Amino acid sequence: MTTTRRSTIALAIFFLVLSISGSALVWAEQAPAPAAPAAAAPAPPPKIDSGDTAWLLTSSALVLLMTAPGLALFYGGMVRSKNALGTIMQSFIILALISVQWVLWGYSLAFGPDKGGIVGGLEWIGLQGVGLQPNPDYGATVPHQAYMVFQLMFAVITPALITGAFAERMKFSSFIVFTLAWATFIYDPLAHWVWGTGGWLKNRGALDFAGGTVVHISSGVSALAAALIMGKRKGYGHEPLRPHNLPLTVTGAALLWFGWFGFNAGSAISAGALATSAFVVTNTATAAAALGWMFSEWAARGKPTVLGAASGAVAGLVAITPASGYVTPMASIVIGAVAGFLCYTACNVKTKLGYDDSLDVVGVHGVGGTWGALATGFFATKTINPDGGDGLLYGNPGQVGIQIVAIVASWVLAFVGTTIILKIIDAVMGLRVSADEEMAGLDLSQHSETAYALEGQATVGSGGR
Amino acid sequence: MTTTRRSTIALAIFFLVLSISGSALVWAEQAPAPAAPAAAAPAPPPKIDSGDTAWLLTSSALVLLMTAPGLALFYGGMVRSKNALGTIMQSFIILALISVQWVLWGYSLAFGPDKGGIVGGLEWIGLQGVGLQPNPDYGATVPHQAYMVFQLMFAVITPALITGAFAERMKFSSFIVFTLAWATFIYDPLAHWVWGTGGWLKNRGALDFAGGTVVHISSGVSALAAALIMGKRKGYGHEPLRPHNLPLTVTGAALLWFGWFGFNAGSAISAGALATSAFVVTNTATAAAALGWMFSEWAARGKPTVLGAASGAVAGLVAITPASGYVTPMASIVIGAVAGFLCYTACNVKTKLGYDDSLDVVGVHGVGGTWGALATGFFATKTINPDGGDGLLYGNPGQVGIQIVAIVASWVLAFVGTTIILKIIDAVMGLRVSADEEMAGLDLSQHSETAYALEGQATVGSGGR
Amino acid sequence: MTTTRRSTIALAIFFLVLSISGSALVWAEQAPAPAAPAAAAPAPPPKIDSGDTAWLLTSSALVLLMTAPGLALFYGGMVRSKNALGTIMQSFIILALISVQWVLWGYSLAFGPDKGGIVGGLEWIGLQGVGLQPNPDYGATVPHQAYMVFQLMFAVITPALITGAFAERMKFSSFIVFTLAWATFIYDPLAHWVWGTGGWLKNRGALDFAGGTVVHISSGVSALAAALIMGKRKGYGHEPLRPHNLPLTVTGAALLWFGWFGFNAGSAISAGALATSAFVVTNTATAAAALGWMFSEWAARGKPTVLGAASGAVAGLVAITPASGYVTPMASIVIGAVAGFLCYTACNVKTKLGYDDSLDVVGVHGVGGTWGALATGFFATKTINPDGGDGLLYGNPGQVGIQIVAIVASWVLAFVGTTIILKIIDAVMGLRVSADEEMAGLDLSQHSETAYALEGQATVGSGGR
Amino acid sequence: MKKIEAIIKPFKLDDVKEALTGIGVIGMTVSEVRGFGRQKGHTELYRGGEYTVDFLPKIKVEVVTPDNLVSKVVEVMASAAKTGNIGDGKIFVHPVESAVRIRTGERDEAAL
Amino acid sequence: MKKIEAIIKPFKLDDVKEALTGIGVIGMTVSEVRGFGRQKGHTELYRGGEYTVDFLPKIKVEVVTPDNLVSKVVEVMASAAKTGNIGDGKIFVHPVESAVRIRTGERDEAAL
Amino acid sequence: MKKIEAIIKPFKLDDVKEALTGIGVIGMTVSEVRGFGRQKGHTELYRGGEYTVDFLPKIKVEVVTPDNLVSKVVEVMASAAKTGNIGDGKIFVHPVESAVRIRTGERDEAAL
Ligand SMILES: Nc1ncnc2c1ncn2[C@@H]1O[C@H](COP(=O)(O)OP(=O)(O)O)[C@@H](O)[C@H]1O
Ligand SMILES: Nc1ncnc2c1ncn2[C@@H]1O[C@H](COP(=O)(O)OP(=O)(O)O)[C@@H](O)[C@H]1O
Ligand SMILES: Nc1ncnc2c1ncn2[C@@H]1O[C@H](COP(=O)(O)OP(=O)(O)O)[C@@H](O)[C@H]1O
Repeated sequence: MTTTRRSTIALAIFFLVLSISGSALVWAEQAPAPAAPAAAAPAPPPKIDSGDTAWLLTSSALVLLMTAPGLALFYGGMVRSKNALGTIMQSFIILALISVQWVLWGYSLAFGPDKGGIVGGLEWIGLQGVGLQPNPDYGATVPHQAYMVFQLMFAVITPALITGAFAERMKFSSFIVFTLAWATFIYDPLAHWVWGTGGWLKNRGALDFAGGTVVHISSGVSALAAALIMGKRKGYGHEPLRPHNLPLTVTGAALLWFGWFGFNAGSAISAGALATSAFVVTNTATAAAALGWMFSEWAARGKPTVLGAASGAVAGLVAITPASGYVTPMASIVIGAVAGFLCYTACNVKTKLGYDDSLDVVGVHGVGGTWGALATGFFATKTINPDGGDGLLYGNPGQVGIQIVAIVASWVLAFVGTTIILKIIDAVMGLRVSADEEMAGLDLSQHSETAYALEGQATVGSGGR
Repeated sequence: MTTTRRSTIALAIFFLVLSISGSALVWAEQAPAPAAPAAAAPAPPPKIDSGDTAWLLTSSALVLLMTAPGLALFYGGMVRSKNALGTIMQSFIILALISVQWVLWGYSLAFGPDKGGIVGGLEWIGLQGVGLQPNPDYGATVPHQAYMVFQLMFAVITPALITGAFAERMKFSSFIVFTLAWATFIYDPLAHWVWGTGGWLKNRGALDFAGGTVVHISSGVSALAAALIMGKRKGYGHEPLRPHNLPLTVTGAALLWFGWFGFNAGSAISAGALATSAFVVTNTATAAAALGWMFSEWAARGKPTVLGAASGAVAGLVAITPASGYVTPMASIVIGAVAGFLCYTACNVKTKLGYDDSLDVVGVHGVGGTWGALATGFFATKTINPDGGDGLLYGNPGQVGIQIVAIVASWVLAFVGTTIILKIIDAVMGLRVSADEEMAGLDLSQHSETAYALEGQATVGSGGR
Repeated sequence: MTTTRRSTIALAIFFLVLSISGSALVWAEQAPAPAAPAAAAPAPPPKIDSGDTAWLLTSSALVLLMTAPGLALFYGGMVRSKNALGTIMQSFIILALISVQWVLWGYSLAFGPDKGGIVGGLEWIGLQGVGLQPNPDYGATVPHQAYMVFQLMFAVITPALITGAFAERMKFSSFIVFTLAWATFIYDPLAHWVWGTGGWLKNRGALDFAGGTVVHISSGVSALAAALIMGKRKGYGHEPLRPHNLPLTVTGAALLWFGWFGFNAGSAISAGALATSAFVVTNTATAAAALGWMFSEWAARGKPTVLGAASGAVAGLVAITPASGYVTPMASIVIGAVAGFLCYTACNVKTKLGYDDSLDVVGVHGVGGTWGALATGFFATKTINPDGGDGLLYGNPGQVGIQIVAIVASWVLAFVGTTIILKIIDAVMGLRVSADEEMAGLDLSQHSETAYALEGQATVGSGGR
Repeated sequence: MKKIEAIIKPFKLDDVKEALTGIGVIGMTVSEVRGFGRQKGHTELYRGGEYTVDFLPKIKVEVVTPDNLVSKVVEVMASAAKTGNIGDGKIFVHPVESAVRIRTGERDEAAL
Repeated sequence: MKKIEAIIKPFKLDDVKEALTGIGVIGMTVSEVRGFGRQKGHTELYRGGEYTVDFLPKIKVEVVTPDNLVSKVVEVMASAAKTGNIGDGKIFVHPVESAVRIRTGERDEAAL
Repeated sequence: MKKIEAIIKPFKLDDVKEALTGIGVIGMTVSEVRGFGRQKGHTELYRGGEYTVDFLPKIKVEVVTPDNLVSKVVEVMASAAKTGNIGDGKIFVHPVESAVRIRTGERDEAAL
């Protein structure tokens, strides 16, 4: 069969990459053994702090939880039951794919030695030179690999966010290729621009504490490109394409809230005042945004929905992300409440514009991330973080300009890059499942599974092993 | 429409409060900018410890998880499917509401400068003066805001616990008003009595490590008042009002167990011997209580139920809470096993008394919390916590007396206060949904949503966007 | 009724044990009060580190989460809906049972003063002498009880893993007896052999960082014995015994991944370079294994399944466990990818061999654990962990031999021990539910409950309280 | 023999069952169905979207009875299921030609 | 009166409902069923196992109508439910002897 | 044509399906129902409460066949579904007036 053949080739390539890079590097690493004993006898200056490391590892685990099961459930509950597993799978397998991509080449591209402010070099491929001693550029009190694995989790969740835009209709094989290409050509460079030592946006002073541009604008804008290119789901506009299991969705939203403490407060790369401040404003903005969305909807349509409250919370988490290390709790209420209202409005506008961004990645991450990046330019204050900057409201209007540059740059890279990647994949192997497969659902057509067999198994199957 | 109009007003009020307090305070905070640089150059005495801070932030996140998704699922699985979302929503939106209430005025009322032992002053409103340096009264090695946000999570879960008493029949708008009033007039003062510097129960030496009185008695007793005032659900006593999704309930119980380590061991406000001891006794008591309930039910009815084991675990968590910083592991087995048996019995007695405390908040939190507060008076020992006290079994019968004072005071405040609040709301806007709405379920009537569309979506909907 | 009578006896025994040991020990502990004040005034040498303690407590909580809800959902979703609760209950109640068993006698048997390399003595029964100061043998910077409770979580999950082998057919009462016996006679001694000070395998230099032999080989091989002795489920081979709720299963797998960071990185018993390294290789191996399984299945059967990817992740977690403190990230890719392929193959081979290991405990834990223990002998390197050892690829072929000794010893103890225990229980009280009970499902027959009442409650019940 | 098929509101099932057992009916089969009729449905909200759900949950009760009991059963069902509000449902009577009790092989009225 | 019972593909329900209301049918009852027929099922994979699922999801639509409308209803249903592919389903016509509207007690055609 | 409707124990569906295909039946429709009858239900426990559940899960199998096959089908179903224990279920035979295959428009016996 075609599928089998193509997948076998995929497999072959995969294991080839693995064995080459893997075995080669095991030995490459073994070679500089003289360097490694340094791990046992650390040079005096950068000293690992157990509290900071504990918090960074905890945070890394929390961010992993955001993708799976957090996002997997948040999205999985919102699709129709015939696509439940396929949707969950996209988040889950991105976790696997990017975890390998990142240690092999992703981290090097994003954080490796700077090449012209645009991208990291390949010197750190296979984590060569990324050891267990602190790298003061990225965290003076934690092992370099701890920083690496924390950043890995960000690289994982970002493409996972995009999957909401093309839910219920993308071919699994094309999706895998897209994910690897997107991570390599869009995420890794953008992370370098903003966070990498020498990155051009970092050098300009753009403030993005935990990923407003790198994570949310990039995913939200890529989602827009994807929704436009992929086209609408069958039945869009006349069939009710409604969520099949909202308790899963709310569970996912709550896990996102929980995990986001790692995302934002973990971005302090230490466990002290800054992490605490980020923790507090994250919680406050999220709460205000949940209320903002809920009350907006209540006023506009007469009912406060549960999905609305959950979506509002996510919108607040998104918006506070870039600001979380720079603003006061009171500012975070404003950032959150506005985010709730704005993103609610954006989701309504979408319905009028007519593109099918199935799970509202544009309305939540694109709009919320842009608002957050901008709001950072308004509300940032050095009283919270002396290493940050002051915003418009603290007498520095220039920061808004810098933020706008960062926003525009991210929009352009994400939109153009995603469009190119998807067009190429479409030409080579196609993006969408066939009409019949879409009707049957991703679970059956892509994975030969069904999500639920809740009652009377006897009616649904037959035949043995 | 009435709903729309009323909600618009609600919204207006909400944003008014936000904008006034919000904007006002952003500037208020900006003003004492000279004070803030202190954050950058801390005074020598109180030094932030990264390990303690890491643990406190982790614990705060864990306690958030207890409310959502923990309690949301625990309760959400126990109601009928037509009320699943409405029930989950109550926990979720309390998290949003109280997160804002607490930073605006709640923390100040509870922990602000003491006014006569009864309540905290308004000096800390909008977190003015609650900064990133330690406040030695509440935690000498962690940022003051870290303590604040940890306590926030307690303020969130307490009213969420009450929702089990009036499940499946309360109007959502009335519920929101109730939550805000209850938090402000009952929770905040009670927290001050027991934990606030200068609180009268604290001054008397009442021992409540993590919230036996403040959290569990207050919620359990308020639940009793609420169940009596709200009346029974339609169909109570002849229709089977049985749980619709017990796997969710067990998941919720397990998440409560997990998160409760933050609740109890986090209450040490440091990561050392005391936190470890609290962690160990929490786990042991919970286990013993799960067994205690299960074996009691097995003996009494011939079958050990899964819901029974899960409920027993929660009963054990409740009972060990006040004692968790003061008792030995062996004592915790006794506290837990007795809790399992007592709370099982209480749930059976309820059926005979005939009030409809739908999800047994009285039987679990009221009875369990009271037992725990009392047991603390028996089993506390200074060998575990020199800052605590000795109980009856360690030669200090007086402690039991003090505990009884605290128990009675909490019972009275919670019962009388809740009754007054509910009566007023009932008079002003009504408490219960209409009979038709109750029949249709909260999901549809309050939120215009349904929880599940697990199969054949086509049969359940029609019409487009 | 027989059930009631038997259970009452069980209850009696349980409370007897509790009251004797419990009360006795409360006083026993009270007696050496002079020793306890030491807690307040610690001797200078071993100093508690707050960061290490924070990480160990966090890790303990994470490992608890692995069992419930992690494993409970992973397994619970894979059975038919009529057994969902019964399956979830097995994990949940093991958590309760072993939590009590461990503090009463389990920890003492496993880690207490060595008796001939075979087992720990009873000196630490009821945690006597296991205090809040560090025990340098097991962790020089954390309270001894923190180490104890971390190890408790391992003792909990190991028997829970076995339950997958006899899913859908074991009597609940017999299951409880089995669990207690298995923990006492197999787990506790084996943990002593490998990790206890003086244990004979530890003395020989067997490397098992976080439980390849103690946890995975022991559970996987016991599962094999159990599957053989219990026999096949009714309908095996002609009815479709397929998973009833795969979203639960994937959620469980993701929670396992999340919690496993505590399992492996927590096993460093400190928050620094070693924990970081363990964290990184755990994540990498898991990802590679998920891909390994998925691509193997895709190539072999033409479709990549979601259950396959989730199973692969678990296989990777299993395989990296023993190696996690000793190997490089590149080695972990190889270990993981091979584990995914091997365990996938093992699950297919099972179908041919014909025993009914219902949820593939042998194929995943037995095979994966054995591979991991072996791989440790290949890939271990002192550059990662100077306290570990070098493996074959680092010039020390002897390590492979030592690993094989440990593997064989674990296989023999687990297989022989489990067989004996099950045969005795079968003779005394029977192992399997009756044919009618199996048909009705464990939920109804063992617990008088049903998992779901998702729609039209009216149709499924009647009668009141 | 006839099959009497009633489409009723779900919360009325218990009353109907009791009314039927009250007149000696000892067997029935019920299932969950969705009804479309004069009773209007409800609206659901989902972010930007609004759906009208016009299929409402109903219960179908099927009872096969000897001819002589038909009118009694219909009457009893109708009164037990009645709330007087729109959407109470319908009762239909169908002919049945024969019946078998699987366990014993008994036929027709003896099979009921 | 007759009961017209159609077994259709699930995604065709909306079309069928609209076609029926288009010709003035104002009531119907639908339920989820599984069909076995010429249309072949699919395979599911589960670790070591492979299952053939040959019962496919279908929707049953039941409409009771006066005799004179039967052929119209059948025709309209058949054309609305048709895709031309295997598995489109069947329409069966059954006799109905009487009908009652529970709310009012109206009988037979007045009850529809 | 007749419609043969069997209410059976769920785990017997496979046997019944195989028996039917064995005698050349190539189509059938099944659904999940709940049955109330002589077979007694079970008790469920829920904290302070105890419920009796007396509707038990059953499967309804519907097969429309030409008249000449009816007795064969009934016989085969009855023997395949039999365990000999209470609750095995019933088989009812109903008249069917016409049938249509939606895909082709074929009528009556040709439609089956
Ligand atoms: N012609 C019909 N054929 C089959 N079922 C019908 C028909 N008309 C109504 N029903 C069923 O009866 C239910 C109640 O009908 P409806 O018109 O809403 O109210 P009422 O019973 O008060 O007239 C519908 O939901 C539907 O299930
Ligand atoms: N003899 C029958 N009795 C009852 N239902 C049938 C019968 N034959 C087919 N069906 C139903 O009709 C559906 C479609 O039939 P199938 O043979 O697959 O295709 P087609 O309708 O194109 O002939 C089946 O899934 C089944 O539900
Ligand atoms: N009069 C009836 N009308 C419709 N269905 C019936 C009737 N009597 C029994 N049934 C169905 O048949 C099933 C089995 O009947 P029951 O009396 O329990 O046992 P048995 O089939 O052995 O007589 C019931 O669960 C119910 O679904």
